[in-house]
Amino acid sequence: MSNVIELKNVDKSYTNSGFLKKTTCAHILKNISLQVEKGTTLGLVGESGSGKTTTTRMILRQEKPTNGELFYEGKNVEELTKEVEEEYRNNVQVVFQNPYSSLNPKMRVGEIIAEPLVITGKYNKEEIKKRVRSIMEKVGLAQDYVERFPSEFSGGQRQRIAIARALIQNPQLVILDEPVSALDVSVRGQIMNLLKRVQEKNKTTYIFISHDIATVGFLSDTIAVMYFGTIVEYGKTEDILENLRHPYTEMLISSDSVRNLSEAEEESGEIPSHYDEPKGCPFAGRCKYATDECRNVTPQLKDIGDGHKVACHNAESITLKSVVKINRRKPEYQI
Amino acid sequence: MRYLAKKIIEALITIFIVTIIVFLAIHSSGDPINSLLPDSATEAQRQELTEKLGLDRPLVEQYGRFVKDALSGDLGTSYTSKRPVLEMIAEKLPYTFELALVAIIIAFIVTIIFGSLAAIWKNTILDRIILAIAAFFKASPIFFIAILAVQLLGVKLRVLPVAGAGTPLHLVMPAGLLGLAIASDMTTLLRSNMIAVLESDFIKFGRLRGLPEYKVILKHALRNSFSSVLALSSFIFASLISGSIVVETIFAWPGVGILSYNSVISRDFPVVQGIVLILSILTILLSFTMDALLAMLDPRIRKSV
Amino acid sequence: MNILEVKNLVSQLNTEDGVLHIINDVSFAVKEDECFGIIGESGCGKTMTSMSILGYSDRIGLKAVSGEILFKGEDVLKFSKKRLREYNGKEAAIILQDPMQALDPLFTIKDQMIETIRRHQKVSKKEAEKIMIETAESLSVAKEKLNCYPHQLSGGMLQRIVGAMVLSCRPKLIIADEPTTALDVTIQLQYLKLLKRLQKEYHTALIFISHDIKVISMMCDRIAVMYAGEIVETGTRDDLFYHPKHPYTQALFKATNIDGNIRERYETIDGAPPNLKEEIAGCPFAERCQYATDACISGKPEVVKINDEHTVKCRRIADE
Amino acid sequence: MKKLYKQKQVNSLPIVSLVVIGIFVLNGLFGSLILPKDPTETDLVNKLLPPVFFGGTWNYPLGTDELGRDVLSRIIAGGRVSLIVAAAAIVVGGIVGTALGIIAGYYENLADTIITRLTDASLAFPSILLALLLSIGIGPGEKAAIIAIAFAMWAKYARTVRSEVLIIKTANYITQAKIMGAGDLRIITRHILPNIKDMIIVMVSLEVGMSIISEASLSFLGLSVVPPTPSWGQMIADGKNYFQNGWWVSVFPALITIITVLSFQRFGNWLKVSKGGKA
Repeated sequence: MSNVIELKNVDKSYTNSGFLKKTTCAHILKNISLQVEKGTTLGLVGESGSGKTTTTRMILRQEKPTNGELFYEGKNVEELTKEVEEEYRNNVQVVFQNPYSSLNPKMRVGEIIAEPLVITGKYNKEEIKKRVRSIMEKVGLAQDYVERFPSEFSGGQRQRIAIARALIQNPQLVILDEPVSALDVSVRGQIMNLLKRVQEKNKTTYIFISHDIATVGFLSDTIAVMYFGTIVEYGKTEDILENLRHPYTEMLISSDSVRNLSEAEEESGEIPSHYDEPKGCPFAGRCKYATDECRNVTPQLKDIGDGHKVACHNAESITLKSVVKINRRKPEYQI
Repeated sequence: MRYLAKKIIEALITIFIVTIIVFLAIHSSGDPINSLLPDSATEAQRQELTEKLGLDRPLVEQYGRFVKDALSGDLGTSYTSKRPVLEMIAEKLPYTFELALVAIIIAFIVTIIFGSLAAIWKNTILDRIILAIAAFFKASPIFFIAILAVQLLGVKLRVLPVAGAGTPLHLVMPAGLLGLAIASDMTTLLRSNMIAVLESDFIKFGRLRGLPEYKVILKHALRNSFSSVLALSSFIFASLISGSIVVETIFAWPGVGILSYNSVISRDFPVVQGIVLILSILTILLSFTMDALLAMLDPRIRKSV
Repeated sequence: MNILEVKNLVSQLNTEDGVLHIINDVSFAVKEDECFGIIGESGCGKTMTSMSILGYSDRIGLKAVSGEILFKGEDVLKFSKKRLREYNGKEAAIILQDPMQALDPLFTIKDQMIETIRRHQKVSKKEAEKIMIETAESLSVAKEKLNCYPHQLSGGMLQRIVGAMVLSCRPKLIIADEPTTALDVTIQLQYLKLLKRLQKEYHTALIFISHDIKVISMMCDRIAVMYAGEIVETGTRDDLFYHPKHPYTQALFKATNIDGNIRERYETIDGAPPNLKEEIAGCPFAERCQYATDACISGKPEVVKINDEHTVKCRRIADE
Repeated sequence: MKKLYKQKQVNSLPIVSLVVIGIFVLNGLFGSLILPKDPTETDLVNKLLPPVFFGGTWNYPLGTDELGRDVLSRIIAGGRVSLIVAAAAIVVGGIVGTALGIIAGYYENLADTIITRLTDASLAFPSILLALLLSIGIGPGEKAAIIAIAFAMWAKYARTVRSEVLIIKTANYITQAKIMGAGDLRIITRHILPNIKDMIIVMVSLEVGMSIISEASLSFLGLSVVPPTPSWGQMIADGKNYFQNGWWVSVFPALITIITVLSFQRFGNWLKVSKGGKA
């Protein structure tokens, strides 16, 4: 049971030293601990300001944690040797949300997909051509697209090109940062099925990030729900979706599933600002089960049964309603 | 407020760099002495002048002295007229200032009117005419237009005085021409900015709220597009200063420009050095005021830095 | 009584690379204080239809070839410029998708709201301020927020302010063009409930446009499904929710995984929407439809009435 | 106000401008070979002869100036200095300016602040002012003019390129390249340069016009080419006091300057429209 990636008590805060006004310090990530097993998918669910993007930038080594460590296959990322560093770079790829800005408009599709191989410099021209053709075929792109420019493709096809680029080196871990949020509903399914098929075939590990819990549930084996820079609930997908324990997870799920509006609350509040952080639990302001304890003491993530962790004082006492069922066996949708 | 403080510091650093450029440019020929004295000067005269001007001491020390003097207002004395440089410049500066100010006002008025007209009636004949005129003004050297204007208005029609200062009439041609020259750049800039602004969502929402067209254009579209023109104004003010030197020479406008022209001919290098210093500082101050104006217009900038 | 009737509207958009057939024979009606939904994927012409209803089509180069848009009996397409200015904001208004872009960044919220109120109601500044604060309160927008600039507020708050701005002039018809797409999911629900309550309270008709079937099913009493510039099915929410007839509507429900349950595989609709350069002879969904026959491809299907509210434009249903 | 829909602007190749640019370049390079007369040889006898269609002779098609020198050959010779200045402006301004702009925009650290301050300083320093100084320092002449113009030019390129790079840097495909381990050099050459190439070409064509005008202004003030060798600006300046009975001395060089600059600008705008579309 080897973890491809592991984060231990990672914090991240930005301090902008005020020239005239006082220095302000924004704690974007607070005590994040996460791990992803080989061949599985970790779902990261959260809205704007939850810190999910910063976490991915950290795993992609674009940001340094303020404290806490990041491990790649058990080894601390800071002490990696040169070769392992190289291996890390080839083994961790990313697919971004916006299909229109993740492809260089002035490069041909063939060059874009081949770029990871070209950068390593270990492959000759023939080898690259062959691998590009095979990966394009695997993601459902016609061969004659190689010479075309990205501007000639629809959102869905562009995302396939980005996926082909990410998979061409058969990486161990692919981070999917909201890959389908910008796509139309009909195209969204095609990309999700493609990602699932790829994982089943070459055991690629995914970190799937989205604000939409249903799409995350489709691919993920374990889910971490993030709110305001902390993990509020973590567990297997079944635990999170079917017997959820944190009020924010309930709010996320209920916001997404269809029911008449009468049950929704008009006053479910807003995400606090990083510059005047509320005391105690960040969600207290919006939580209908909030008690005084919630408003003063910040709840820590504690295990409430075989890996299902929650950061909420009265996790056991409140009963939360789940509206989602998981029937992976039943593929057909009956109207 | 922080934004302005940051801008002040930036302006100071820029002025500091300008003093270095000025100093190096003057000393670029290694030995300014022979450019100051006629070739026939004897070795003794040459020696004496070198000591007096302290040109034999190491460059850095000369620069030190130059800055110290400049700060204390002593820009050296003019060779030809033996008067302190600062005094000569101070005498002439108000004229140049007046010329530049009127030119800017004219430029702003022309730009706002024609820039918006061209943007509103995009791709129509009116738009093409305005663009053609602007392109013509941009393409033709300012002094040629000045010569034409002098012939036409001054000599043939005798409508406007051709040289010197005094009555406001004297100001019309030089400031007008200078204003038009700057306006040509700014008009095309404002037009493209405004076209983009007119296609933005808040203009669409403004119109769909039923706001009258004149309010949508004058209040919302113009203010947004004008603030982006201000942001690029530093290019424009450089052309303002160089333009004013040319215009002053043609119209014999008793400003700093014509002084610099004459002192180049008479090889009076402290005066030139002083004028260049003051003019570039003037340019920096001008673009600084534009930044300040921009900060007033656009709240996002005020708070951001 | 119907406040709005769109009759056989056909419009074309002139762009750099030719003429696009954006709206092909669209007809629907909206009752007094009803919430009417228009669902469709990107490029199906739903936003263009809303622009035509608001008389803004001229500005974006959209020309109505035939058909009419009757707002309380008056054809909007024939409105004079003066009449349009009365109509916009006073009788029909719009809430745009991205609140961050919808307000002028250089002016305070208060400034822009007073501007709108005084445009349509001849009231003093004091009077206008009272209306502003009162409407803002009904959308739970705190008074001190009104003095801020748009860039200082969150998306959710801005969208409520836009709502208040629109409602302050008591329009008869509001078009909400994907108002919650740019908001966070948890804020989205709040805004929808607020909009629904106010729609009833202010007795305005609401046309809700979205690509997300879940959002539309929550909000709207009657829904029209749009595809490639044509309305393929209209009906009450329950008609469409429980027994959708048109193959595209069914595929859309399946693809959206409407009950949120996690399945083995996503249902997808193969192929892509047609490009709108040429006129489409038959049914636009023909190439992607599993039941398509030659008849579907050659001739336009005519509208079939299932019950007085539920109509479908599909040949297969017609033959049943 | 009936808004005309964006019909397809007829975007044909501006042949006239290309022809003019061609003549300008060829004349600058080989003009001196085909000079009808020696531009500096004075001939006081037929001083201020009008151009051929205004009573002049074919011997001096564009007439002569106040010293009897042939206007046509002086224009041809004058073209040389304008071409040199234009070329220098492109080479120095374009290449140096763009390089510094990219470094400032891409690295956004100390290098950026230094370069930005330098750009601000040199922007506050119109070419005329520098030429004034240089004329004292190294004396007036071509060298002083070229340095002055190039010095002002590089700042314009640097600032525009820097702001463009700052925008492109935020695009995902740059972050994607970094994640894939691409070195800074590769990112700049493969990702940033191709995306600002079009903008630079357009800017070069517009700035060439500007540099020709600046040179003309400098030579008008006597800060550029030393008198015997002809330059357009100098000719216009000389002609100004004989305008009454020798208008052609100023008008023809001015017309040539304007036509050349206009055709560069027209070519630049055409590039902008046709190139801009493809991105």
